[in-house]
Amino acid sequence: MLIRPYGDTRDDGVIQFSFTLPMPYSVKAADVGKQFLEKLGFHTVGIAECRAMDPEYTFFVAYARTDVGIDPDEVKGDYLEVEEMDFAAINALIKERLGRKLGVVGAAIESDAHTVGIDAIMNMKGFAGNYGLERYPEMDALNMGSQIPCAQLLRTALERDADAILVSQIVTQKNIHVQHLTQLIELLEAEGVRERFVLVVGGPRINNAFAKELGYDAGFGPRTTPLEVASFLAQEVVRRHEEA
Amino acid sequence: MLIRPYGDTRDDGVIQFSFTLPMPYSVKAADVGKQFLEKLGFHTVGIAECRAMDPEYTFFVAYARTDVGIDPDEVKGDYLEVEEMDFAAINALIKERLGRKLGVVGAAIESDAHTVGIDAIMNMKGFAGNYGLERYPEMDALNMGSQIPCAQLLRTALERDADAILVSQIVTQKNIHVQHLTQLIELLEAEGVRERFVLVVGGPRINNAFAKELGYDAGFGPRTTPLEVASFLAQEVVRRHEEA
Amino acid sequence: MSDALQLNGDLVDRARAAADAIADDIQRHIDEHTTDTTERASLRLLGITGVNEIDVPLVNVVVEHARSLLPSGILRPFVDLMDRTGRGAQEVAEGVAAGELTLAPVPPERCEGVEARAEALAREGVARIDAVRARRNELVATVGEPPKPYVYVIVATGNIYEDAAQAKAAARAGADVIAVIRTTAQSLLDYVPYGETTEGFGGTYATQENFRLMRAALDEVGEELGHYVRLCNYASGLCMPEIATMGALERLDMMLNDSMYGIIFRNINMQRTFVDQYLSRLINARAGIVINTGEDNYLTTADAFEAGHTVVSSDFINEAFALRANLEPWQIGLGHAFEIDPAKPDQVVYQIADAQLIRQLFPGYPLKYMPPTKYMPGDIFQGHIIDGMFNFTGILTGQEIMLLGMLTEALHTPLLQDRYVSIRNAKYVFEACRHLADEISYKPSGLIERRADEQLRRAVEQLEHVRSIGLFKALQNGEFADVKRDPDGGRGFEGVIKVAPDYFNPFFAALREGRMSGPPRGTERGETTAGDSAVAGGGD
Amino acid sequence: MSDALQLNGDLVDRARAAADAIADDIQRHIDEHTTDTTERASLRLLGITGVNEIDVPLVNVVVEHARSLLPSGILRPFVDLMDRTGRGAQEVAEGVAAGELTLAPVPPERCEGVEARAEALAREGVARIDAVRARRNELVATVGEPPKPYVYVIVATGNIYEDAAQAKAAARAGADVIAVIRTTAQSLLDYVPYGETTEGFGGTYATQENFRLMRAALDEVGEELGHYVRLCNYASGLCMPEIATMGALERLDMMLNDSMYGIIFRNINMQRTFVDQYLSRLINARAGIVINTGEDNYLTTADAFEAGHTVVSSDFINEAFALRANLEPWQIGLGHAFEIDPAKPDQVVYQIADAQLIRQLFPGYPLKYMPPTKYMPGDIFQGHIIDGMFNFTGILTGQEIMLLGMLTEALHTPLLQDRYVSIRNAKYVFEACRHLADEISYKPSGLIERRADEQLRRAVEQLEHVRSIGLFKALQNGEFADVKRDPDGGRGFEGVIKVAPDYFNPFFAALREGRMSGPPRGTERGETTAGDSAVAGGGD
Ligand code: B12
Ligand code: B12
Ligand SMILES: Cc1ncc(COP(=O)(O)O)c(C=O)c1O
Ligand SMILES: Cc1ncc(COP(=O)(O)O)c(C=O)c1O
Repeated sequence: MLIRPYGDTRDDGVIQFSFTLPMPYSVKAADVGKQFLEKLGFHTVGIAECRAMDPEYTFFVAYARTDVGIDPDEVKGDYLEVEEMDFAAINALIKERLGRKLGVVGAAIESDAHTVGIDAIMNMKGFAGNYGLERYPEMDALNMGSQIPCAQLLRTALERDADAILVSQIVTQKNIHVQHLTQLIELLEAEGVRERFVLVVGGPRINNAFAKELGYDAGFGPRTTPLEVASFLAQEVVRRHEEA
Repeated sequence: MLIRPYGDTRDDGVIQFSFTLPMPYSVKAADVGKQFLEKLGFHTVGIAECRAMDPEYTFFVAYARTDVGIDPDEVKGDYLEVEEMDFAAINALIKERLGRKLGVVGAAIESDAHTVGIDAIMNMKGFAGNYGLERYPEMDALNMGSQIPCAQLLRTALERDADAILVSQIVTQKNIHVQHLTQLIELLEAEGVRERFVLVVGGPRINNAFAKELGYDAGFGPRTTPLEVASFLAQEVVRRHEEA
Repeated sequence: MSDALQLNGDLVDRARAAADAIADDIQRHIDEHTTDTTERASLRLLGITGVNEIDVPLVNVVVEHARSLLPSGILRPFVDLMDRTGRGAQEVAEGVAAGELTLAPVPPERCEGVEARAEALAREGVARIDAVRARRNELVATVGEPPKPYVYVIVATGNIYEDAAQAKAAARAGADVIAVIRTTAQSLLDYVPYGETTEGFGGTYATQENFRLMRAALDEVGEELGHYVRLCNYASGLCMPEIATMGALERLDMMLNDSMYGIIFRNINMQRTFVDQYLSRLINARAGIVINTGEDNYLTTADAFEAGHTVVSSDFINEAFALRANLEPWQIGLGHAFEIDPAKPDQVVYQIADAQLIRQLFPGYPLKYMPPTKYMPGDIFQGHIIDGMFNFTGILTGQEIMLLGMLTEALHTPLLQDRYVSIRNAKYVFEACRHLADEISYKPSGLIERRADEQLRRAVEQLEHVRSIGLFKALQNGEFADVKRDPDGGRGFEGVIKVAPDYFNPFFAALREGRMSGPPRGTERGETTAGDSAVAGGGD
Repeated sequence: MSDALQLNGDLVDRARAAADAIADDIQRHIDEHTTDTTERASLRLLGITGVNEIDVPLVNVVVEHARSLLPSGILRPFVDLMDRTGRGAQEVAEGVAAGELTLAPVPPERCEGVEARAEALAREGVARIDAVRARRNELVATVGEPPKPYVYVIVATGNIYEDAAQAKAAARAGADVIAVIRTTAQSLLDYVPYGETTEGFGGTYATQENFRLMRAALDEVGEELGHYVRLCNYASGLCMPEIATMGALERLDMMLNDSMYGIIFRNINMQRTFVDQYLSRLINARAGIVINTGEDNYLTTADAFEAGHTVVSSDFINEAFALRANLEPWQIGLGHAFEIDPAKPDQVVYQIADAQLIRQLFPGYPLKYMPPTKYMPGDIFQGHIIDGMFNFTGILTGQEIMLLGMLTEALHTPLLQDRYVSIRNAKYVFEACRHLADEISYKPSGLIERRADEQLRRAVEQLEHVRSIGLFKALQNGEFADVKRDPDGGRGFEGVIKVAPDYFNPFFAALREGRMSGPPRGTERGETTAGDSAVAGGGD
């Protein structure tokens, strides 16, 4: 079933907008804003605010309606469906079915210096009240921190014979993260070791579908908890181990 | 020249959106929002917020880009170009060129009880530091107040042989103002007195083009000052007087 | 913080004395008059409902039919006709509407019996109200209470089903009180529309069926959330006591009920309004409903900085009328507002002074604090911040009923998401600043204390002046909200009737008799929604 | 409000004593070392600029070329070469770069003469800085000063021309300080890029030409607005003294300059950073530049509620280092931040305590107050309100440099309109609450005073502990920001050089000699933009 935005009345299609046009404010500025939104396909445009921000720019706040709808059932994607387990169950799974510690190496790579995200997943104290991977007795987790070159990350993962590599990418401006993430994949492939690792990426602008596209095994977005990641890693590593 | 919204970089086309979709939040909700904006013709969609507002509704905040531009020079409209005069000049104009007091009757019509707007224009104390029409010695201004039926307004205007009728319309929901404003025009026409009056409407959702479409002589929007209105009235009534 | 400002106790006493005298004076007028809607409300209290074939409510038909009998009250002849026909109230009303039955003066010999039966019926009517109140008490006790201040938002789609859906969403987002705004001109109708409605603009018709539908929706969501969700509607208008009756029967929890709002803002005749508000408030009092007064409105037409004291004096007047109508302090939600121009330097400092003054003048009263409206800009981001400072002032000064400002106030009645973001705004500010009031004190004789003192002084002056000229005259002079009204002008004047010496209406006594007292009590439940950590949102 | 909280003066004295001892200890290390960038900066102060054919700055080429001479300082051999060739500094550097000229140790007999000439050249170099400072004083005196607090916003497009356009728009909207954020990894470059740049991500390259372009843009808009608009950039990183030199010459007004930020957040070697910060601060001091320290960053990795005291102790340490580098209190913009989780009950109450404490501990210092960042949500409306409460806390506690929070903090570097709405937010809150601080006092021994006292106590404990183990060790333990660093690890360690007994660098003395004192003074101009009344916007 098609649905449309719900403002005041179901299906009214109301959307709120704000934007800046690089033009001086004038008596007709509001009409420019209105006709612009009409050109974009909206109707019943109400310009709520239209104000000179500066002699060269005009700021707009508007409400308008669309007749376009979307059917949520037709939106299909590569969503990660992890069966979330608890701390004890994860450790038990690794112990019983893998039979050794699960090795994890993580880092914020290349120019990215944001560690709070990867720390939240890996460090002892964890995040949102649940422990980080370092606390799992059945994991051997190393958080390398920030600005780690891809080559160094790989070297460490190989040295430690890790099962999984966790990468954090927070800065996404000018798609710098795509560049870094691709660089890592290419390195792994060039070295012929891509298949040796469960490769995971996370960050506020990451999702699973995007991660898959880039060649990663999974992607985690904002508000990820260590438990989700640990559940995924344990299940995936055990699965691969048993398949092999 | 075509211009596009200016977010971070000139011509990047960035627009901010917020809207509510009538669907439960789920892991794919962000994708539904993203694909919806793509269906509307936007690209580089970033879903900033996607949160259950309720089991049935999901709230979105997003940024996305458009490639559509608009040429402000091609936006033409029926803008009111009033040469703004000062208090003394307006009175002088009326005195010298009309030779009698300029009669004005104003009201918020029909179900509309909002008088602050019309009071700002007409009452002694005025608005934003400039006097209302009642203060002009060369005007004979009557503010009838709120909820005045069209018929009563017309009756009063005829009785006082007014030159201008000022109407305020603030409530616009379900286009109730269009209904009221049309009703007044039809009444004036039915009585054959449309041409006797300079007919003006004002309110926060009114502009000149819209007023003209409905058959009014001028329309005034938000932040109108009494001086603008007085300037227009004096010039327009004098013009008609001299043409007649 | 309840005595954070040093106020001059003498001035407070003088204000109350003057307000009392003003109200006593008007009360004499009230006691000497009845109105169409007072009589119609009395019939509704007997249980009469429904409309005729052209949608005129039966109570209007009956009162119209018996116009000549009204000076003595409709109830004596009506109950007499019930007696004579042996039919119930509803059947008699239908009979009258059908033209089958005719109301007639009651001969003296039947009076005593008829009056006794009418008194019994009045007690039954009041008992129905009591049962509803008892049900509220029970629900609050079992479902639980949300923490204060109450978060109050409006719905106004015109369609009661849409309103109900939106009200539920708002409650889930953290609203504690839902007010259904009436459609634009309803308050000027001299009857109450009937049945469920799905159209209206700027609001939804207030009908008994709509009340019932919304009540059911809120009970459902209250159960789900673990705290009682309150319902509010508007009594003020041409049918105050009738709507109050409907509210009492359908378990509304709050009603906008002002002794002067209709006069000033709806140009309803003042003689009419004072009479109407009296019965409507007696009913609200009985029903355990909290009233909200409308002083905030003054500051939309008059300047909030200059005329702030008129809010204070009007609050004293509304209090005096409310106490005369048997309302208990916990039921008297006096109104005030955050309407000083945000461009005024130190706006928030002055708003704190005003709000704190009113808080201290009316301890124990559930003050209703209205958000900025008149100066709200089209720039919703800026509006949202002004609302944030309103929320701050509210929590700092201990207001109990916070009407939330909407970032789109200048634009449209609230969208679903407008309420959501406003509630998030309020919940954050309330939690983040909850105990700030306990931590600070105001500098003696500082700007805040001086402003409060000046407001109080000016209010006393105004009240004593109004006492000397009488309230009718003051309204005529435009002393409230800069709006002038004629005692014989405005709508509904034709419905004001001087009562005859034998005027009879047992409800006035029945409503006062043996009433319950005190607010409903429940344990504080419902956690705050601010609890969900706001860590970096997003993800696409 | 400057002494609104009762603080324990003993604790304050103990904190300063410990910080002094900590800084003295490190100062010994500083005095015994030089670094590549210290030597390069000295060359820049002589007037050397430009790059070779592969874009390596000449100063880098020269220092690299003379690596073996560095323990005695580059200046003696360099000036000697100038003497010997009779060429100017720039020409000599070019000659060295071209491989034409070679630096060599100066034989003892020439030393005295060379040193005297080097001292004269150093005085000339410093005079150029003084001239720039005098120009600032003159401009501020003629153009005027904006009112406090300063509204500080960032630009970060990567393109200096785009940055300039946006900076002007921001200034017109009310910004008083414009900071140009450096491109993401610049602080890890061991050289300063050259020339104007139009590409960078997450920020724009800090180059001398970019500084100049932005300075010109801001002077232009300042003239237009009638108040001086300040320019800020970042010194911390691998080239602190060099960037400080560029800032001094291009009339920057503020620089982010922290004695430990590079160590903790950029993993720059600590031995290097302490040496670098010293010369960079001496230069900032001479240039009349206000430094901003980076304690706010601690609260992005450590929890603001738990670790708030580390900000306090670090502020004492930064103060001690700053005073040792000749900075005057009005130049020391100590950093702190509003980073307690907004979901924490009474968040604002605690933030007030923390901010007021720092205000009182450092009277006369232009505190730099950082907005919420880590907990900013994707919901921009909610984020805007959190920023509003930050603005409120800032004005209430008398902060002087307010970095404005952006409603899109969780999403992207600010859009043009993000700055605009944030500035409107701040201007409104500042004006609306401007004198609230004068009106209130804090309850003795209340939540606020107790929190402040506890923070101070914990800071003293930490400082005394750091004094006992030494700052190097404390950094190794991760005692600031939960980040651990190795004294011999991190970037730039290879550029730390133990000085020989004959180390010679006349700038250290020249920078201290006969300096001007005090801030620039101008009459407060520029009205507030909150002045435009916010009456109902809209119109379509
Ligand atoms: C803290 C912070 C910093 C700190 C970082 C300290 C540190 N050691 O981490 C400092 C001050 C150093 C910093 C610097 C910069 N920052 Co910064 N910073 C932030 C800030 C405020 C908070 C990030 C954060 O800690 N969030 C909290 C954590 C818990 O959330 P999270 O990272 O999303 O992580 C969660 C999930 O995403 C996921 N996750 C994340 N990683 C991983 C990895 C795996 C394997 C998995 C499974 C899950 C996962 O799980 C986590 C828990 O749920 C954000 C703004 C914001 N509010 O988001 C800006 C922000 C990220 N920074 C930004 C920028 C531009 C910079 C600079 C480049 C600015 C500059 N030019 O100087 C610098 C340079 C940094 C660099 N070289 O990378 C921009 C990025 C814009 C963009 N989209 O590209 C932001 C968005 C601010 C802004 N609006 O401009 N920053
Ligand atoms: C004050 C107010 C009231 C007061 C009015 C008191 C009074 N005597 O005026 C009271 C409390 C009574 C009221 C009631 C209602 N209100 Co009302 N009210 C407002 C409010 C807060 C401010 C309006 C105002 O005074 N603005 C200040 C003046 C100076 O601005 P202005 O009107 O735009 O006037 C300027 C220009 O437009 C122009 N102008 C205006 N008229 C004219 C005429 C001429 C001839 C000219 C030349 C120029 C001109 O010049 C003026 C000066 O620059 C607005 C929200 C807002 N912030 O705008 C809601 C608002 C207008 N109200 C609204 C509603 C829905 C109602 C009710 C219907 C609610 C209800 N169901 O009960 C009722 C019923 C009113 C009715 N029957 O009309 C909605 C309208 C939604 C819509 N777009 O349709 C608004 C937008 C609030 C909202 N967000 O829901 N309201
Ligand atoms: C006390 C009071 N009654 C009633 C109303 C609403 O009345 P109406 O339905 O006439 O708009 C208001 C609105 O502000 C009010 O304050
Ligand atoms: C003191 C200090 N210096 C420098 C920076 C920026 O450094 P970089 O350019 O390395 O991101 C910051 C950023 O927060 C800072 O606080």
